Amino acid sequence: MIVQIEEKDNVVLIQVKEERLDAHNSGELKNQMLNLFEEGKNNLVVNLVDVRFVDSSGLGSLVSGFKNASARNGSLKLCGLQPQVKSMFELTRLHRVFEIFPDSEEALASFE
Amino acid sequence: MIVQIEEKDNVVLIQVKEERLDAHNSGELKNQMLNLFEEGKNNLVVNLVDVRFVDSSGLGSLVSGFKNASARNGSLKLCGLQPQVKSMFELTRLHRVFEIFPDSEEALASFE
Amino acid sequence: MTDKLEVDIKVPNQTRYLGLIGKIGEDIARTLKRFKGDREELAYHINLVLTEAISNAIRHANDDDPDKEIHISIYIKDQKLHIRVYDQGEGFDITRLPSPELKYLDEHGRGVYIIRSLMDEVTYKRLKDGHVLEMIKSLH
Amino acid sequence: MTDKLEVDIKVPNQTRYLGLIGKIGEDIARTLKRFKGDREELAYHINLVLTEAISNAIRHANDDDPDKEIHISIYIKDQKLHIRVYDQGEGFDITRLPSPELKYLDEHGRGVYIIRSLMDEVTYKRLKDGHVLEMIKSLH
Ligand SMILES: Nc1ncnc2c1ncn2[C@@H]1O[C@H](COP(=O)(O)OP(=O)(O)O)[C@@H](O)[C@H]1O
Ligand SMILES: Nc1ncnc2c1ncn2[C@@H]1O[C@H](COP(=O)(O)OP(=O)(O)O)[C@@H](O)[C@H]1O
Repeated sequence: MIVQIEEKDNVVLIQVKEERLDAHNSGELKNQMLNLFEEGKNNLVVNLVDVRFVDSSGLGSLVSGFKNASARNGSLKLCGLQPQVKSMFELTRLHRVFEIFPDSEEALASFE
Repeated sequence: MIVQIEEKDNVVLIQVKEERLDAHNSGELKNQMLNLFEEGKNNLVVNLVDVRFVDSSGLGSLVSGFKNASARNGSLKLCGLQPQVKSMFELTRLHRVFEIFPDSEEALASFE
Repeated sequence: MTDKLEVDIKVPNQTRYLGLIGKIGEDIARTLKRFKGDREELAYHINLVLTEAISNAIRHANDDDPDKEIHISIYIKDQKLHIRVYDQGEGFDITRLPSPELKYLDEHGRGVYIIRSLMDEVTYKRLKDGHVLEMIKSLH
Repeated sequence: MTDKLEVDIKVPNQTRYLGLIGKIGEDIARTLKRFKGDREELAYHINLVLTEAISNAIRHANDDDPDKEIHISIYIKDQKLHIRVYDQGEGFDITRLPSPELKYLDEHGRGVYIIRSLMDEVTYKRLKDGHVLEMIKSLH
């Protein structure tokens, strides 16, 4: 899994550079996030702008990050959802769980 | 097969609006050209800019048009070849037969 | 002109082929002349249900054993798209899964729900040496 | 990690499925981990030889009869990509085709030449009820 990690103030921006986030690579995303939590970084933005396809285990890895961030008084927010990816959040009602922003600027600004 | 046909002075520009020019649709291109020849239109430019894939029968339809145009003292020229399509002309040595131009402007200008 | 087509795929019991098989499913969906709805949406859904069903077979039935094999069959019959995913496992009761709304912060448990939401008929049946999940989509 | 994969396709004896099968061939070529060369070029070549071989089977062997069937098998074995196209025809002598250079303004006669140029091994064999064209590409 290719991810690009950037820190802005106290927020970590994770851009998933894969066309698919699925049972083949979602475990790696989950681990990347666990590493960040261990380093005390609890405010995350996951940018999915390059992701064209997400399955239930991709959603599961984001739910895992969301729960861990919340448990540490941080938060995990999403941005850059393509229409088909967005429809997956709606189908599973997860759009009610996550804060979802159009792009990373707006997601980062929401932490200020 | 979707083609877009335009007349400029005494030259007919045929733009093939298909991703593939193959055994499934090359017969139609050949017939389109035969119709033009019957109308006395013997100077043709075939623009392949939208074509990503061509097989031997696609090449065959262009050879057919080339021979018919030449037999009528006209000519058939090509333009807009994508790299993979161009490599097909090289593999079959047909790049020595056809006059090939980068774009339709240059192909049309060559008739002046 | 009715569509007719049969594609059979065998791959090792490994998730690295999920993308390829999903893409083949998308290609097939995009080719269907008969389908009246949004063809790009259908392509996404076929990719997705293949991915969900195969991941389940790899993990839950074939215990992530990379030496086992996954068998997928995709075909069109009577204007319906049939997708079958064969596993070599002990099986499960597909009618007795909890609804995912009740546990919406679980990491798991959305796969079969997604398959059921997107396909018209879903059955899971015992075979001689394993099980088959059949998912059917009407094309008219 | 070696690639392992088997895809079997059956379609009616009609050219309208050429694009789909070519695309499946491209998808498979793009997935091959082992191949060291230009993967996009390989994808194009696999698409092309599939198209040429299937068109020949449809026209020359199965006489354009839309009720006949075409069978294609694509698999990886010993680091080689094997493509087989089965026809139900009388066959032909693949070793006795004229070289296409000699007749370069013919409309026809470039298909087998293209297949031979792009693949490492090409054979055409008699079977019980038809023939099979096998085309092999080494992946290392
Ligand atoms: N092919 C299968 N063989 C055995 N059990 C299965 C199979 N598919 C699904 N299951 C069972 O059904 C449960 C729900 O599956 P699913 O909704 O896909 O969610 P998840 O795979 O995330 O747990 C699985 O946890 C597993 O117990
Ligand atoms: N599957 C086949 N069955 C019978 N004859 C074939 C088959 N494939 C090729 N041929 C013969 O070989 C010839 C050359 O084929 P090819 O090089 O593909 O050119 P084309 O198909 O344009 O004629 C064909 O004209 C045909 O006579």
